[in-house]
Amino acid sequence: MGAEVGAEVLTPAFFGAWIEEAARSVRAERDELTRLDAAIGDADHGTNLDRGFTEAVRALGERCPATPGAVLVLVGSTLIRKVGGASGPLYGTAFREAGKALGDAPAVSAADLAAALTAGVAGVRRLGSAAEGDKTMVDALAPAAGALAEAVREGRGLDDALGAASAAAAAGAAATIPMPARKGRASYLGPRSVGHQDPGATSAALILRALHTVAARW
Amino acid sequence: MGAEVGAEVLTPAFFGAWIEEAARSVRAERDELTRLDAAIGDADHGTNLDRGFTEAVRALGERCPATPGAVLVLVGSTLIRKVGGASGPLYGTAFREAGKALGDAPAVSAADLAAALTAGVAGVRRLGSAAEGDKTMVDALAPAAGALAEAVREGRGLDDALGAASAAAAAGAAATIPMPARKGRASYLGPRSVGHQDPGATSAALILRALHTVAARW
Amino acid sequence: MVGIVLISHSGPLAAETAALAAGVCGVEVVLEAAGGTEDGGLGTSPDLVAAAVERADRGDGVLLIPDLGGAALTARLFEGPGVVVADVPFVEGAISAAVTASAGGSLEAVLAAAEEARHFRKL
Amino acid sequence: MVGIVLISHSGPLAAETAALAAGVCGVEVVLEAAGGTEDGGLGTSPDLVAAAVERADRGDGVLLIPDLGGAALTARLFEGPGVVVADVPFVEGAISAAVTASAGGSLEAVLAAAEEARHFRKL
Ligand SMILES: Nc1ncnc2c1ncn2[C@@H]1O[C@H](COP(=O)(O)OP(=O)(O)O)[C@@H](O)[C@H]1O
Ligand SMILES: Nc1ncnc2c1ncn2[C@@H]1O[C@H](COP(=O)(O)OP(=O)(O)O)[C@@H](O)[C@H]1O
Ligand SMILES: [Mg+2]
Ligand SMILES: [Mg+2]
Ligand SMILES: [Mg+2]
Ligand SMILES: [Mg+2]
Repeated sequence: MGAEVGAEVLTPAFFGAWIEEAARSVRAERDELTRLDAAIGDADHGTNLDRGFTEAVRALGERCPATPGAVLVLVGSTLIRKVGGASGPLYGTAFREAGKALGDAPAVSAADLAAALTAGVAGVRRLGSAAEGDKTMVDALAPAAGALAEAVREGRGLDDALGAASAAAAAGAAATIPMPARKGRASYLGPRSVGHQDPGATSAALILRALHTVAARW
Repeated sequence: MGAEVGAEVLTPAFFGAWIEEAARSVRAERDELTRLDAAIGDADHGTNLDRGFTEAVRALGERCPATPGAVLVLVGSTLIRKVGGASGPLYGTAFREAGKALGDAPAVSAADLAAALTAGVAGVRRLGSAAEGDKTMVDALAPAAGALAEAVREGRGLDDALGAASAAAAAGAAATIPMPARKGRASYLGPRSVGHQDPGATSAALILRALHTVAARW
Repeated sequence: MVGIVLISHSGPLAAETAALAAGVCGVEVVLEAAGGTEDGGLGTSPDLVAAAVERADRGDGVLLIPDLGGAALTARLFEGPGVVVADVPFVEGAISAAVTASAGGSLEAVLAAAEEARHFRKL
Repeated sequence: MVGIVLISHSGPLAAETAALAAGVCGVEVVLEAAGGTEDGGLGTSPDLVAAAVERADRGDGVLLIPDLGGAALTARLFEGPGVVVADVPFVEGAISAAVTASAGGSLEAVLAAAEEARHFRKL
């Protein structure tokens, strides 16, 4: 059942645990992400994100930010500097905007998290000018943010709400398979990008799944 | 007074002497040509042409072509391969087209030379799509070809006719000073190219002057 | 003078394009290359871009020219007052921007020149 | 497969652009670089271009992409049946042409793709 969506139970440690879990799952799926990127990109998405999340975990360990917002801003800044590919500025912006949306609170609620995820997705859209259907990470992030916001509105528990968000992200990632890419490197390939799942949408689903995994044991 | 314009007195040796004289005068003016190219280009026109004409003289010495046409074709091919800048394909095409216009005759007349120069200029225009007034070598070559053709039509002597061609080339080169460049590297500079004499027009005038020099003592 | 930063996935591509554009320009121009990742791999590094923007900033604005979409995203992180991203052909835009910058053009003029490079004919 | 020859005043510029375009393509593509003079200086060498055209010719045509006007003139010397010069943005045209060539496009299609690169947006 987990915590109520209004309760401010999400501490910096929760967000730190999320990033650690995301790093673990990116590491585990690194070769698969790179394989997807080999099909319609330059075969570096797995290595890019593995490097970025490893550095993010290290940075959190060194600096131990005192608020959830500061955790996410530090993660975002680290991803921007370390990823090296298009996904660096994009995920970096997502985490930074989400962190800024959380403000200075020492702990936040699921509702705050929903608002932060929405802000993060808005940042990605603004930076990359991708819309849903363009075969990018937005196709996983936007439905996840929508599902989380809806679950929170319905007053569902944290575990349940993040389960819905994770499921929406996974479905969104799968839905990129038949799309022709309209943004990023894959867009140069035009119709040849059809039939492959977008690497960024796939990693976005992983990161949302990590959030749910951590919430389920919180 | 020199030979009549209809007389076929221009042998391969005459054309070889022309190229040697052109090479000498390009060598003498190398730094000046490069200085002009420094102002509105990349400061290599003198070195480019010096290298090209030196190689052309060497090639003629090695292969001794048997007709005026073959001399000019060999000079053109050598310039194309050795000059390295835009002027290589352009002068190379000029000499090759002029050589082809001369055909297989063992010696040619001033009238033939006039037709050959006209063919050469047409080749330059075709390749570079520059018109008169674009601040290129065409601004020297076209009036020179025109003046030579006219002198030949008027039945003037070889020395006289080539003097007119050389003077027209020099005047054409000087006339490039106030022009803004519309072709070649200098065209990137737009209005900043105004006030400088075009290096290619300048070298074209040198090459025509060399032709007159050689004719005067023929 | 407006500064120009070339942001490429490849270190040598940024550096050679800067050299080519400087060569066409002839006179002095502020052209900085930020290519590749910090360890010399393919990709873009915001830290290298930040350093290049700092070197290129002479007080009259900085134009960022990216090669691909990924470099464009990195470039956009630096957008702000006096720092503008040009979505233009990489080599041709760099040449055109450099010529206008070296002639003392404003940031708007340099951006416009870079945009015009889209329609410049080589033949 | 249509072959592509990148003709630049700079050896590394041609080589890095070829590598970048091949990277975007992913799959096999015939991309040859002909940059600089024979002694490695700035300029273009018809002999290097001739060799590159020969390497790039697999029987389906060759597209030549020059960086500047001087390279375009050198390129035009090789025009003929099955050999076409593209007056397009150097890096963006190379990528676009490479993608279409690697997908088995005809010479006309590869040229058209290179031309479209003029209007491709990075942002
Ligand atoms: N403009 C964009 N908007 C949203 N997402 C994008 C955009 N460009 C690229 N992406 C995402 O980034 C992913 C590729 O990331 P990555 O491989 O790390 O970068 P790169 O393509 O620079 O090598 C794509 O699969 C896509 O989801
Ligand atoms: N398209 C063109 N048509 C006619 N002449 C041209 C053209 N482009 C360049 N030129 C001539 O070439 C000269 C420059 O030659 P050079 O310096 O040897 O080549 P580059 O500009 O490649 O360094 C110019 O001064 C101009 O006269
Ligand atoms: Mg990638
Ligand atoms: Mg990459
Ligand atoms: Mg020059
Ligand atoms: Mg040159």
